[in-house]
Amino acid sequence: MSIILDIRNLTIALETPSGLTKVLDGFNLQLEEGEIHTLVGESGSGKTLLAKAILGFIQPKWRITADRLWWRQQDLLAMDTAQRRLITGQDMAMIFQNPASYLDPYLRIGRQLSEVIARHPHRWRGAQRRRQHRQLIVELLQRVGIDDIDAVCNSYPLQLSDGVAQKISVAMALAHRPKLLVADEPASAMGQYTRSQIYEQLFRLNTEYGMTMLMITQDLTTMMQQTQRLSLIYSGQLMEVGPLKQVLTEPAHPYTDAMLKMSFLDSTHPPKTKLPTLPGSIPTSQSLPIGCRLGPRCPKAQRICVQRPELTTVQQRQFACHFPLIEISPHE
Amino acid sequence: MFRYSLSRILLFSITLWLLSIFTFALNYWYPGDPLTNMSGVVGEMTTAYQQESINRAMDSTIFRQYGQYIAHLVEGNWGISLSTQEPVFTAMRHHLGASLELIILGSAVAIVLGLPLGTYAALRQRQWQDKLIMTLSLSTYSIPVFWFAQLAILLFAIQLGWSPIAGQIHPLYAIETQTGSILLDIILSDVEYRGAAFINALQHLWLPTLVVALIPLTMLIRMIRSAVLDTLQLNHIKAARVRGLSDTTILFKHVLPTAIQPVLREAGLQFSVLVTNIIIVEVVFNWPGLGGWLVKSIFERDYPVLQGGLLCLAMLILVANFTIDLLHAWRYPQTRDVIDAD
Amino acid sequence: MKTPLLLAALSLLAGCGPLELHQDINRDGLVFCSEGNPESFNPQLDTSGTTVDATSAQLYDRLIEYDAEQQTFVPSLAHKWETFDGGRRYRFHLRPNVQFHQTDWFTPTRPLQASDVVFSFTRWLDPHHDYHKVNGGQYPFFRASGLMRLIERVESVNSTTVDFVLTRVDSSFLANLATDFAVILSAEYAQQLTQQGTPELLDRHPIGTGPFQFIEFRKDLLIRYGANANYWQGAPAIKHLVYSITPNANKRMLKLITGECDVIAYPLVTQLEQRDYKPPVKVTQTSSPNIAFWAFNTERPPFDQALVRQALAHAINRPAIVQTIYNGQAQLATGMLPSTSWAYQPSATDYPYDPKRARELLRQAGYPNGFAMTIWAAPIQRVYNPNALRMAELIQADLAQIGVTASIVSYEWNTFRQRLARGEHDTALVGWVADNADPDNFLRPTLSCSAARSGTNRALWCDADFDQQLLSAIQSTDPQDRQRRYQAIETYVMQQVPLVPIASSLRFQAHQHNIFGVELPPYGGIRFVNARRAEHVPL
Amino acid sequence: MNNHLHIHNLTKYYVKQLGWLKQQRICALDAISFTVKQGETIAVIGETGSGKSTLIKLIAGIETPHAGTITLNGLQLKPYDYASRCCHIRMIFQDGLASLDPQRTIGQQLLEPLWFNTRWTVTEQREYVLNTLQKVGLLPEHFDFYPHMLASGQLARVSIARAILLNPQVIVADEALGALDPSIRAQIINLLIDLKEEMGVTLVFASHSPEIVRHLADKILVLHHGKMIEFDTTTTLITNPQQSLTRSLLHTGNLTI
Amino acid sequence: MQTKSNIFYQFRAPSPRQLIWRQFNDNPIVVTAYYVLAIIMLAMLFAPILAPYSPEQQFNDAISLPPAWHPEGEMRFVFGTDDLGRDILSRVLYGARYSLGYPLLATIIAAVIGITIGAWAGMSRGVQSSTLTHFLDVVLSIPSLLLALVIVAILGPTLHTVMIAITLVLIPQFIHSVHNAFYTERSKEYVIASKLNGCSRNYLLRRVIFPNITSVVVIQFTYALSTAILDIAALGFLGLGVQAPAPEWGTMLARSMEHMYLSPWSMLLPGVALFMTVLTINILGDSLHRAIQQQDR
Repeated sequence: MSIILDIRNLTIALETPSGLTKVLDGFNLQLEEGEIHTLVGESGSGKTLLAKAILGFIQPKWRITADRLWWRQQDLLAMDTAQRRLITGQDMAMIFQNPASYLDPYLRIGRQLSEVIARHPHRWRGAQRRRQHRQLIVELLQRVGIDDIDAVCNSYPLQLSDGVAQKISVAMALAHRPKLLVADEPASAMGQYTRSQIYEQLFRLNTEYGMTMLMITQDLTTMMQQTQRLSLIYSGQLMEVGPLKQVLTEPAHPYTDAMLKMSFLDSTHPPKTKLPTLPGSIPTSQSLPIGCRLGPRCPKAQRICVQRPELTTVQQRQFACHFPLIEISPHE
Repeated sequence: MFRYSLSRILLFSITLWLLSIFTFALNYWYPGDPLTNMSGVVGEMTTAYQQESINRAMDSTIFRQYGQYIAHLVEGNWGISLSTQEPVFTAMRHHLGASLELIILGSAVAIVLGLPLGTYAALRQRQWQDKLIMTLSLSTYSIPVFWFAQLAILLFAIQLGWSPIAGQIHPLYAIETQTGSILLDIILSDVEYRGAAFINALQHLWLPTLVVALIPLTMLIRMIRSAVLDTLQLNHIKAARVRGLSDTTILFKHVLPTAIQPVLREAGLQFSVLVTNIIIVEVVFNWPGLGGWLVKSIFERDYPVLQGGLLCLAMLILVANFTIDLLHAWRYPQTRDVIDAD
Repeated sequence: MKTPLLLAALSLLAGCGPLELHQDINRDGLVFCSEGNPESFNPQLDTSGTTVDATSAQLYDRLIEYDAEQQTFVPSLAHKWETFDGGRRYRFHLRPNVQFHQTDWFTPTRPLQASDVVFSFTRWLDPHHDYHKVNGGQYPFFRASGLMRLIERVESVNSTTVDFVLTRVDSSFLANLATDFAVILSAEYAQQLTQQGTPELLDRHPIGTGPFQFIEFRKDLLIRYGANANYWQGAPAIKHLVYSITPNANKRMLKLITGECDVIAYPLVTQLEQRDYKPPVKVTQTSSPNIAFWAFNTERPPFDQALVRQALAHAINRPAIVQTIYNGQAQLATGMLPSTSWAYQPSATDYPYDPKRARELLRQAGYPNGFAMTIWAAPIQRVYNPNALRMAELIQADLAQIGVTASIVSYEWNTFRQRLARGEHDTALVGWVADNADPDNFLRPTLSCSAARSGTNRALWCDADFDQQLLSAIQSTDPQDRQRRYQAIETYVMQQVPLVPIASSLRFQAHQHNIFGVELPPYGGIRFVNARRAEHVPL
Repeated sequence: MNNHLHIHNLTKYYVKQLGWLKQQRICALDAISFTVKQGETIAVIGETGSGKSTLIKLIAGIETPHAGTITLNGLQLKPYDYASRCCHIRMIFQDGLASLDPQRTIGQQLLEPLWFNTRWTVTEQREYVLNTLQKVGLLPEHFDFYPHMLASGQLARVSIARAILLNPQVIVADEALGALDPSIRAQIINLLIDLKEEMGVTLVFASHSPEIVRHLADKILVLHHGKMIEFDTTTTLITNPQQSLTRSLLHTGNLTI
Repeated sequence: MQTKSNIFYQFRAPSPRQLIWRQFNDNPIVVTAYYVLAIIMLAMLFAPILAPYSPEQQFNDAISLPPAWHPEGEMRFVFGTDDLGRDILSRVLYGARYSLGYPLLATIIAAVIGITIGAWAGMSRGVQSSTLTHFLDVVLSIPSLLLALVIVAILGPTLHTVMIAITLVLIPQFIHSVHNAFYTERSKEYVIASKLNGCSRNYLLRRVIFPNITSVVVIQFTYALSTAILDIAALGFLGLGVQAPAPEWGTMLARSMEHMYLSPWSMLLPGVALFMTVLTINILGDSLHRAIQQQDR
C-alpha cells in the first residue's frame, strides 16, 4: 500500500506573549491508503492542531515547519493557499466533535447540501439541475441512514439532534468522495447508541469507498476494532505508533501502558480498587517540560529523559522512549 | 412563523397600548387644562369647548376619558394645534413624510457604506486600514451631531457652496405637498420643471442625509466589524473552507449572512439613534419633519402637536422595531424558536 | 474612503453653480426670507410687523395711501373723497372695475363694491356682526388707535360710494385709514364662506384686491404668492413671490449670501458690512419711527411701585446696549417719541446708568436685597431690536450688579405675543413701530388703558391721568399746543417709567444686487408690487 | 441504617408551549422511587435525555420536584431549604471552571459553606479549608489561586473539596468524570475511592461511561425516558440484565483485545 | 492570617479584575484618554482658579474678538470672546460643570437607582420579571433625547428639570443592563454552587453575583455618561436645556451658530471640549469592553 499522507518532523509553534511555544513537536505520521488510523491524545496534546495543519486551517500566528508534509507526493507546505484549498476541497474532508456548529446555522440543511453538490463535476442546468441535485441529496442522505429526508432538508442545524447533524456531516464529506477523512472525536459527546451508529457509517465509508481515515480521540475506549493502526500523542510529542493489536497487547511505551490501564482496558483491575495513574497533571502550553514531555509524570523517568528520545522502529512499530517496555533486538 | 408573528403582534399591541396610556397621561401632566392639551380647543366658556368636553367624556371617569381618547386617536382626530388651529393629524402626515425621507435615505447611506466598510475593516484586522476606519468611527461616534451639522454647513454650504444651507427645495419650485417627502412629491407633481426641481431637491438633501447617517454608519461599521470577526472564528466557516469553497463564496454566502444576524438584532437600537439625530438635524437644516415640528411645539407649548409628534415618532420606532423583529425571524427562523421558548 | 468619492459625485450633480434654478422660475420669482410666521392673513386681526409684512401690501389694498415723501394722502381703492358735517362724515368714491383675486377656492362674480368696504369695516366695528367673533374677535390696532370708538358707522351710499360717520372730529382719521391695517376684504367671499360653513377661512385663505394672491402657507416653512394678473395697477413683474420663513437672523444672512434668498428681512447689517461677497449684496436703510423699550408689568408687584421701576431704569447700561446690540446703528432713546417726531424734546428726566442710585432706590422701595424676576425677550429680530435675547442677557448681567436675579423667558414669536397679551410676564423687551407720523400713535397704543385691554400695552399701565392728557392732546388743533401737551406727557411718562425706552433703530433691508424696486414704507410693511429682477446687472 | 436515602415517587416534567393554550408536558422523571443504603455507590445510567441529570439535580436541590419526596434518615428534605440540605447532601459539579466564581479565590469560595453553616472562628475555618485542600491533593497555596489559574484536574479536585467540606452524608455528581482526560480521570477516581473509604459517604452519580460505572458502582439505576427500568447491584446487571437497553448501556465499547 | 500561605507563596495572584485593569492600562491611547479626562475633570473642579475671568463678565470693548493667534485677536482673550464680550475660555472652563459635572451627577444618581431596581428585578423570577423586560424594551426603544424633551415640556426648561429628565431617562438603561446581567449570571453554575452552599440571598446578591457584573455596570456607566453629556448638550442646543447665561457647552454652540459665518471660532472651543470629553469617555468604555472580552476568551 502506498502512503498518501506523509508527515515527518512536523513542528507547530504558536506565538504567545512569552515567546514561541512548540505545541506540536517533531511529529511523524504516515497514512497508508485505505487504512483507518486512530490518533489518541489527551487534551492539549495538539491532536486537533495536527488535523487543522493537515487540512490547512492555518492561523497567521502559527509557525509551521516540517521535513515533510506531503499529500500523495505533493508538498503541501510549498503550495499557496488557493492550490492548497483546491486539494483540500477535493481530496480531504473533516468531521468534528460538535457537528451542528460546523453547519451554517442560518441555512437549511437542503441548501447546504446542494452547495456541496454544486461543486460536483456534473453540469446540469435549470430544472434538471434542481432535480438532479435533489436526487443526489436523497441518495446521500439515504446512504448515511437518514430516512426522513424532507424534514431534515427543511430544518436548520440547530433543530437537529447531534446524531443526525453528524450524519449530515458525513453525507457532506461523502458528497465529493474525498480520499482522506479526518474525524475529530466525531461521537464523543453522544449517547452510546448514536455513537455506534456514527462509527458504523464512518467505517462503511472506509469499506465501500476505500476512504483513508484519521480518527482522532481522547480516550482509547471509544476506539473501534476496525482501526488498523494506532498513534499515541502526548503534549505534542508522538509516543508510540503501531498496528492496533500489537500496541494494545504489548505496549512499548509507558504512556501507552498507563493509558490502557486508566481506560479500564486492562481487566486486571477489579472494581473499586485504585487505578494506576500517572502523577501530576497535563502540562500547559506555558510550562512544557524539556526533553520527553512525559518525563515528570513517567514512572520510569530518569535523568536522561530531559533529552528527547529518538523514534525507535521495531518491525511495524515505532516509539519514542528511553526506557521502552519491550525488548529491542539489537539487529534492528 | 405565523405563531411567532402573532406573538410579536400581540407584544406590539401591548406596547402601543402602553404608549397610548403614556401619552394620555401626559395630557394631565402638562401644565394647563387636560382637555385643551388633548384637543387643542381653548377657552372654557366657549361652546366648542363644552362640545369637546362632552365628546371626550371629560366629566366622566378617567377610563371613559381614556376610551374616548383612543377613539379619537383611531379616528385620526388628534386634536388641533394650539398655534395654527390646524388639525394635528393632517399636519403630521406631511411632517412624517419629510422625516421618513431623511430616515430612509439616511439608513440607506448607513447600510450601503457601513456594510462594506465594516467588512473591509474586519478582513484587514489590525492592519492600518482597519485602524484608520476604527479610529475614524470612534471619533465620529463621539461627535455631537449638532456640532457636526454646523461644521458641515460651514464647510459644504458656505465655503464650498456645494449645498444650500437649509430647507428641502428652493422655495420657488412650487411643489404641491402630498406625501411630505420632497422627492416623491416632485415625482407625483405635474409641473413642467420636474427635472430641475429634482436635482435641486437632491442638492438640498444630500448634506442632511449624510449628517443623519453619520452616527448610525459608524455604529454599523463597528458592529459589522466585530460581527464579521466573530463569525470568522465560527466553526462552520472553517468547515466551509475545508470544503474548498472560495473566499468570496464564503464571505457572501456564509460570513455575511451570519454576521448580519446580531447586527440586525441591534438595528432597532440604531434606529432610535437615527431618530435622535433626526430631531437635531431637522432643527439645524430647517427640515420640515417630525423632529423640528416636535421641538417647535415644545417652545410654543403646543401640547396637541407635541403629543402628535411624540406619538408619531414613538410609533415609528416601534413599527421599525417590530418590522426588524419580523424580518429577523423571517430571515433567521431558528431564532424565533429560541424566542418562543422564553 | 468612499465618502470623498460620493462627495465628488454629488458636487458633479450640483453642476457648475451651486444652485442653478430653472430659468423661468429664476426670472419671475423672488424669495423673501422673512423672520417669522404671520399670525393671520388679515392685518385687521394683528399688529405684528410680521403679519403686516406678509399681508397688507401684497394681498390687500386700502381706500387711500399715505405718501411719506410728499407727506400727503393719495388715492388707492378710493379715487377721491370728500368731507361733510364739519369733518364728521367722510365720503369715498370707489375706483371702478377693481377685481378681487380669482383663486381655486373663490371666483369673484363682481368687481369691488361699496358693500365690500362696509363689510370690511363693520366686521370689526360691530360686535354683533356675523364675522366679528371669527378668528378671535380681537382687532388690536383699531381698539388701540381709538378708531373703534371714532367711527360711528359705515354706510354704502350706492355701489361705488361709501360714507364714514365719525363720532367726533379727529385729525388722525385719514392717517389711520391709510395704515396697513385698514384693508378691504371681499364681502362676496365672506358670503360664500358663510354658506360653506367655514367662516374662519376668511383670514386663512385670504381674498383681496392686492398685487399678489395667496397660494399656500406652510407654517415655519413658506408662504407662496402668485401675481394677480388682473391687478388694477397692472400685474406685478414678479410672478412668484415666496416668503421663506427663516427665524434665525444669521441663517437669513447666510442664505442671502449663498443666493437662497433674494431679499431678507432685518439683516444683520454690521455683519454684512464686515465682509465682501462674491455675488454683491446690497443693503438699503431707511429711517423708521420705532422704539424699543423694556416694559414692566405694572400690575405685578414689585413693578407697581414707581421707585422700583426707576431703580431698574437706572440699573441698566443703555449706551452699552446701543453699542453692543445695535452696533451703534441706533439712537439712544430719551423718551417715547423719536427725535424725528415734531413733538420730540430731549427729556428732562433721563435715567443715566447708575447702579448705586439704583440700589438706593431699591432700598427705598423696600427691596434692599433685590428680588427675582423674569425678562421676556422675543426670539426673533424686530426692526426696533435686532436681538432681544442678547439684550436680555446684557440686562440680566446689569441687574445682577444690583442684586436682582433675572431669568430670561422666550417663546416662539406668536406664542410670545399671546402670552404677553395675557400678562404672564414680569418685564418684557418689546417695542413699537408707528403706523403714522402722529405722536399719538407712539403713546396711545403702547400706554393707554384701552391698549392695556387690547393687548398692545405691554406695561399693562392704566393711568387715568395719562389717558386724559392724551385725549386732550389729540383733540387740540393748535400744533404748538399739541407739542407742549405731548412734551408734558413725555415728562410724565418718564417719571413714572412704566417702560424704559431704549433706542430707536434705523430700518435695514438687504437684497441681491439684481433685485430692484422692493419698497420699505417708513411706517412699516414691505412692498413687492414694483419689485423686479434685472437680467444683467454689471457688477 | 436502613432507608438512609429514600426517594419516593419523584416526578418532574417540563412544559413545552405548543400553541396559545396547548401545552405539552414532557416528563423528565416519572415517579421514581428507590432507596439507598449508607455508604453505597449508586450509578445512574441511561441515554441522553433519559432524565439522569434531572434526578441528580433534584437530589442536590438545584431543581424542585413536581411530586414525590426525598427523605434522608427519615427526615424529608424540603425544596429551597438549602441551609439544611447542604449539610447532608452536596454536589460535585461537572465543569470546575464554570462552577467557581471567577472573581474570588479558591479559598474564599471554600470558606463560604463554612461561613454559613458552622460557628467556627475565622482561623478555624481557614485551617479546615487548608486541611481539606490537602485531603483532595492540592497545596495550601492553592488557597489564594483564582479558578482560571488552575488546570482541569485541579479544578475537579476543588469541586470535590467543596463537596466534602461539610462532611455530608450523600454526595451527588452529574457526569463529573466523563469529560476529564483519562490520566486525570484515573486520579479523580482514586481520590473518590479514598474519600469514600475515609468518610463512608453515599455517592450517587450519573455517567455514560460503562467502564466507570462498572468500576465504581455498587448498584446501578437504569433510566429510560424518565422511567426507572432497572435497579440492581452492578454484578447482577452486568451478568444478568433484564433489559436489552441495560445490556447495551453497560457494554464496554467494541474493542476486544 | 496570611502568614501560613505567605510561607509557601510570596506572589499574590492577580484577580481577573486586576488582569483586565492591566490589559486596559497597556494601551497608550487609553492612558492618554485617561489623562485627558482627568484634566477635564480638574478643569471642571478648579475652574474658578484656572479661568482668567468670570464666565459672565462682559467686556464692552471686546465684542466677538477672534482668538489670540488671529491678527485681530488679543492676548488677554486666548480663545476670543463671544458676542457679548465674554471670554470664551473662561466660559468653556466653567461650562464643564454643566456639561460634565451635572451629567456625571445625573449618571451617578441614575446608576444607584437603576442598579438597585435592576438587581431586585434580576433576582426575582417569573411574570414580574418578563413584564419588566418587555416594558423596558419599549421604554428603551424611545430615544432618550425624545423622552427628555417630553419631560422638559412638562416641567419647563430649567437646570433642575433637565437634571431630572436626564436622570429619569438613564434609569431604564441601568435597570435593563443590570437586570439582564443578573439574569444571565443567576443561572450560572457558580451561583448555583453558592446557593447550594447555603448562602443567604443578600450574600449571593452582593458578594457572589455583583462582583461579576461590575464590568457590565462600568461599561453601562460610561455609555450612560456619554449619553447624558450629549443629551444635556443637545437640550441646551435646542434651547430647552440649561438657560442663559449659564455657560453650558450646547447652549454656547447654539449661540455660535448665530455667528457661524463671522466668528467661526466661537463654535470651536465648546465643540472641541464637548467632543474631547465624549471621545475620551467612549474610548475608556470601549477599551474596557474590549479588555473584558479579551479576558473572556
